[in-house]
Amino acid sequence: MILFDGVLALLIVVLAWRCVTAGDLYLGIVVFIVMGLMLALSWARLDAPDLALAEAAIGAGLLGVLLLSTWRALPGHRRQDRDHPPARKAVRWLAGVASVAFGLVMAALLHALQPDEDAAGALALGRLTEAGVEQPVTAVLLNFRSYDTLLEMGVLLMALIGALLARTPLAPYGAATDDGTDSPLIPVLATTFTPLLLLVGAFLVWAGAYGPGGAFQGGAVLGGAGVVLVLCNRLQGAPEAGILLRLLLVLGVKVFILAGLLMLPLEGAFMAYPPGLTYPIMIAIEFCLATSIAVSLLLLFTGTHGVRVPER
Amino acid sequence: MTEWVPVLVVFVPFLAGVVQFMAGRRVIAWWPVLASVATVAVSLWLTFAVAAGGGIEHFMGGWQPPLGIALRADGLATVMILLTAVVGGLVSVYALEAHGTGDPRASHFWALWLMLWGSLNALFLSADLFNIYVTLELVTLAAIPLVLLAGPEKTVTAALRYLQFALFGSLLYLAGVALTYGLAGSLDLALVGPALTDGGITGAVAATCMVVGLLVKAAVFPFHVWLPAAHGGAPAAVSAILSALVVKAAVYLLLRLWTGPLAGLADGLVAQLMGALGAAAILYGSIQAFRQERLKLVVAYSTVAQLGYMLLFFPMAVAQAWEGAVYHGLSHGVAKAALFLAAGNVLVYLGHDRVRDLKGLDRSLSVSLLAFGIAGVSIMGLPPSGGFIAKWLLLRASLETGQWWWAVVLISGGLLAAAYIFRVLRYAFLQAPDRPPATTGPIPPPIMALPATLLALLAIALGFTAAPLLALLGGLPEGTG
Amino acid sequence: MTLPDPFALAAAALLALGFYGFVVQRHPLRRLLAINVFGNGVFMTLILVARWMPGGPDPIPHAMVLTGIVIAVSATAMGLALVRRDLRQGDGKDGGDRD
Amino acid sequence: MSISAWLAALLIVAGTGFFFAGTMGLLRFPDVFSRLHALTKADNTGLGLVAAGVALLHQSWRHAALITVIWLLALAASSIACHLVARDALARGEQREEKP
Amino acid sequence: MTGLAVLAALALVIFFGLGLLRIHLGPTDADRILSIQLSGTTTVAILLLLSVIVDMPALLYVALIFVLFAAVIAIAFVRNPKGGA
Repeated sequence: MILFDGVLALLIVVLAWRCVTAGDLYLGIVVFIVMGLMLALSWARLDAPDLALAEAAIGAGLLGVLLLSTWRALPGHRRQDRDHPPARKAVRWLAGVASVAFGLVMAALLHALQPDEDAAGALALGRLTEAGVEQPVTAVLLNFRSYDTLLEMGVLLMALIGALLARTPLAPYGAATDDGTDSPLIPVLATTFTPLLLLVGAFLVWAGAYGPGGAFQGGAVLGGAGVVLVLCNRLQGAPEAGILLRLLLVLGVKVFILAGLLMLPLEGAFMAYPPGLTYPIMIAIEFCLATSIAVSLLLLFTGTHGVRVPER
Repeated sequence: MTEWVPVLVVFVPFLAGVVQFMAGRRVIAWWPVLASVATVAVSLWLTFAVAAGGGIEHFMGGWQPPLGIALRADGLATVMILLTAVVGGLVSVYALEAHGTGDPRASHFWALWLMLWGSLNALFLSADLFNIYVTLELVTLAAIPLVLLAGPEKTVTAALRYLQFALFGSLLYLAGVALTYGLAGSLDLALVGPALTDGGITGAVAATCMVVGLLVKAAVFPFHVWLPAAHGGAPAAVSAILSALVVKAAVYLLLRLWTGPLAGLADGLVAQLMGALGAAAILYGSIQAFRQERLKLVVAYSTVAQLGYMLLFFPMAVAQAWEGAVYHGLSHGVAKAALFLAAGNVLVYLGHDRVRDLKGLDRSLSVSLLAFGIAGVSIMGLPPSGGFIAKWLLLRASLETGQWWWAVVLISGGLLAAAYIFRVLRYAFLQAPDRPPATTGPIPPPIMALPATLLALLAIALGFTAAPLLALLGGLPEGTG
Repeated sequence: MTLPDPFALAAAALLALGFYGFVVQRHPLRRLLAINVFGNGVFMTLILVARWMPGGPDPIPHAMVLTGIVIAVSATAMGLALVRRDLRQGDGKDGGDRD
Repeated sequence: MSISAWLAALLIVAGTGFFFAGTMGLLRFPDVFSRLHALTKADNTGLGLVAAGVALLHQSWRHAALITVIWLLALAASSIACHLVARDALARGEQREEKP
Repeated sequence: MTGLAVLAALALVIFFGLGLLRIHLGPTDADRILSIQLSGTTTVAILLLLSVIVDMPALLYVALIFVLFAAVIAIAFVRNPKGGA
C-alpha cells in the first residue's frame, strides 16, 4: 500500500508542478482538474471520505466546470500570457529557492509533528452522543462549531454578490448561440443526469447524519444538477431574480441565524439546541443549508441574478 | 441579558444585511436606517456593559472551548467595536445620500456593508483561531464587491489584485493554524499559547505563517501593493470603511495574537523586524502620498503609512506602546474616514480629484475642505488631537525603552504627513483661482458634508477623551514584553 | 528514522509550488490556480493532522477543511467572474455588459 | 479461497488489463479519433470488469446495485462525452491522420 | 485477496500517470479532454478497489459523484456560449 501511496503522492506533486508552470493556460486548467481527481483519491486513502466527496463534487466537479467555461468565455488573445508574462528570470530563481526552502521546512515539520493526545477532536468524538448525529464531521459542522458553518454561508452569499457585480454572465440571457450543444445526445443527458444528480444530492444531505455526506456535498451535487440544465440550455440566465429565488438563496443563513437567536432566551446560548430536539433541528437546518448552497453555486456558475426556463 | 450582547453585536447587522439582500430595493428608504441605528445601539450597549462590568464571554452553542467557539468581548475588542460603530454609523449617514434611492446598486451596497459590519464585529470578538480565518474571509469577500460598486470597468483590476493577495494571505494564515492545531490540539486563543511556546521550531513556523499571512492582509509594506488602487478606486463611503476599519482588522489580529498566544514566542529580533517593517511603511507610504496626483490616492497611501505606526508597538511592547498603538488605530480610523468622505465630496463636485486642479474650491466646498484640514491635524499628530495623544504615547514608550530610533521615525513620519496634507491644502486654499472651477456635479448636500466634519471633529475630540477610552482598553495583557 | 509519509511530502510540495506559482505567474487565472494549489496543500496538512491523532481521524480538522473548500471555491468563483471582466477590458468591444 | 473470490480476482485482473490497453491506445494512436475509439472501448470494458469483481467482493446486494448504477452511468457519461468531443473536433476541422 | 486489489490499484494509478503524458503532449484540446475522461474512469476504478481495500463502502458514493460530473465536464468543454473562440 505504501507503493500506491507513494505513486499517488508523486503524481499529485507532478500535477501541481505542471499546473503552476505549464506553458499553456488551458493545459494548466486541465491539469488542475486531474489533480482534483488525485486529491479526492488521496483523501479517501487518508480516512476522510467526507472530504473526498466534497472534493469530487466541488473541487474537481463544479470548480473544474467553472474554470473550463471561464476559459472558453475569455477572448482568444487573452487566454495566454502575452499581456501577463511570468516574472523575470531573477525573480523566478529567487522564488524557486525560497519555495524549495519553504517546502523542505514544511516537510520536516510535518514529518516530526506529533499531534496532541487529548485534542479537541477526541473530546468531540467522546461527546458525540450529545450532538444529535452519529457522524462526527456533521456533529462538528452543525453543532459543536456551527458558528463557523453559519459564517461560511455568509461568505458564499457575498462571493455571489461580488460575482454579480462583475457583470460577466457565463449563461447568456438571450437565445444561446451555441455550436457545441445541439447534439441529439444533449436532451438525453439533461433528462437522465439531472434527476439522478437531484436524487443523489438529496440522499447525501440526508445521509450526512449517519455517514459521509452532508449539506455541502449534497448541496454541491444539487447545484451540479442546475449546472447541467444550464449547459444543456434547459435553463438560462435572467437579469432579475424572483423573490422565491432570493428567498431560497438566503434560506440557509436566515434559518440558521433565527434558530440561533431563538435559542438565546430558551437555552441561554446562541445555537444551543434544546435536548431531544437536536436531531430534527439539525436535519431541518441541513436541508435549508443545502438548498441555499445549491442555488448559490448555480448562480455563481451562471453569473446572473436569476435563472429562467427559456421560451421555446 | 448582557451575556447575549456579543451575539447581538454580530448578528443584528449581519441579519439586517441578509434581509436587505433578499428584500432588494423595495426597503431601501427605511431598512438601512433602522439597521444602522440598531447596530450602533447594540454596540453602545456592549461598550457600556464592558465598561461597567468587565469582559463578557459567550460560548456559541453552549459548548465550551476547546470543543466549541467562544466570543470574548475584552477591552481591546470593545474599543474596536466602538470605533466601528462610530465610523460605521457616520459613514452610513453619508451613504444614505450617496447610496440612497438614486443609486441603482444601493441594495447591494447596503447588503454588503451591513454584513461587513457584522463580520467586523465577529472578527473582533472571535477567540478561536479557525473562526478568525472564517471572519477574515468574510471581511475580505464583503470588501472586494464593495470596491466593485464604483463600476466594475474602473476597479476590477484593483479588486482582482486585492482578492489574490487577500486569499493568499488568509491561506498562509490557515497553514499556521493547521500546524498550531497539530501542536496544541486546540484552536482557542487562550489555550494554544503554551503548546506554541514549547513547540520549538514548529511553533515558530506556525507563528510565522500566521503573522506573515496577517501582514499581507494588513497591507503592511512590502505587501501594500494591492491597497492604494483598491482604496483609491472605491466609492468614497467604501474607501472610508476599508481604510478606517477593514485593514485595521488585520492589524488588530496581529496585536491580539502577539499579546496572546504568541506572547511566549516574541523574540527581540523579530520584534525589531516588525518595527522596521512599520518604519519602512511610514516612510515609504508618506513619500508616495506626497507624490500622488490624485487626492484619493494621497489618502490611500497615507493609510499605508499610518498602519506602520501600529507596528511600532512590537519592538517596544510596554504599556504605553500598547495604549499608543491602539489609540493610533482609533484616531486614524476616525480621521481617515473623514479624509475619504471629504475627498469623495470633492470628486462628486468636480468629477475628478486631481490635486493640482483643486483651486478655488474653498468657496463652494468649504465644509468638506475644513473637515479635510481638521482631520489632517490628527493625521499629522499635532495637538490637540487623537493622533497627537497616540504619537505622544509611542514617543514616550520609545524613550522609556531606550529605543530612540523609533522616536526618529515617529517625528519624521509626522513631518512627512504634514508635507502631504499641506500640499493638498495649499492647492485648495492658497492658490487664487483665475476662474471658477469646472464642475460636473452638484455641491454635495449637508448630509454628505456633515459626517466628514463630525468625524474630523471626533478626531480632535479624541485628544481630550484618552482617559476613559484607555481605561476601557485596559492595560497590556499579561505575559507580554 | 522512520520513512516519511508520502502524503506529508506531497503536502509540503503543494505548499511550495503554490507559493512559487503565486509569486512567479502574472496571468490572473494562473494566479487563482496557484492559490488553489496552495490551498490544497493546507487542506492536506489538516487532513494529515487529523489522521495522526491517536484514536481515529479527528473530525475537527475535517470540518475545517470542508469549510475551507467551500470558502476557497466561492472566492475562486468570484475571482473567475472578476478575471472574465478584467480580461475583456480594453478590447473596445462588447464586454458582456448586458446587465 | 472461494469460487467467487477467484472469479473476482480474475475479473479485476482482466479489467486492469483493459485499462492498460486503453492507456496505451491513448498514448500510441495517431489522431484524436482513433484515440477516442481506443479509449471508449477499453475504459468501459475495463471499468465493467473491475466493477463486477469489486461487486463480488463486497458481498452485499445494496453495494452491488450501487456499483452497477455507477457502471451504467459511466457508460452513458463516456459515450456522451466522446460523442461531444468528436463532434467538436470535427467542427474545428481536426483531420484524421493518414498513415503513410 | 486484498493484496491483489492493492496490486490492481497500484497498476491503475501507474496507468493513470502514463495517461497524463497525453495531457502533456496534446496536441489538441480534444486530446486533453479525452485524457481527463480516461483519468476519470481510472479514478472511479481505483475508488471501487479502494472501497474494498480499506472496507469503506462510502467511497462508492465518491465514485458515483465522479461519474455524474464526468459528463458535465465534457459539456463544459464543448459548450461555446459566445459562438467561437
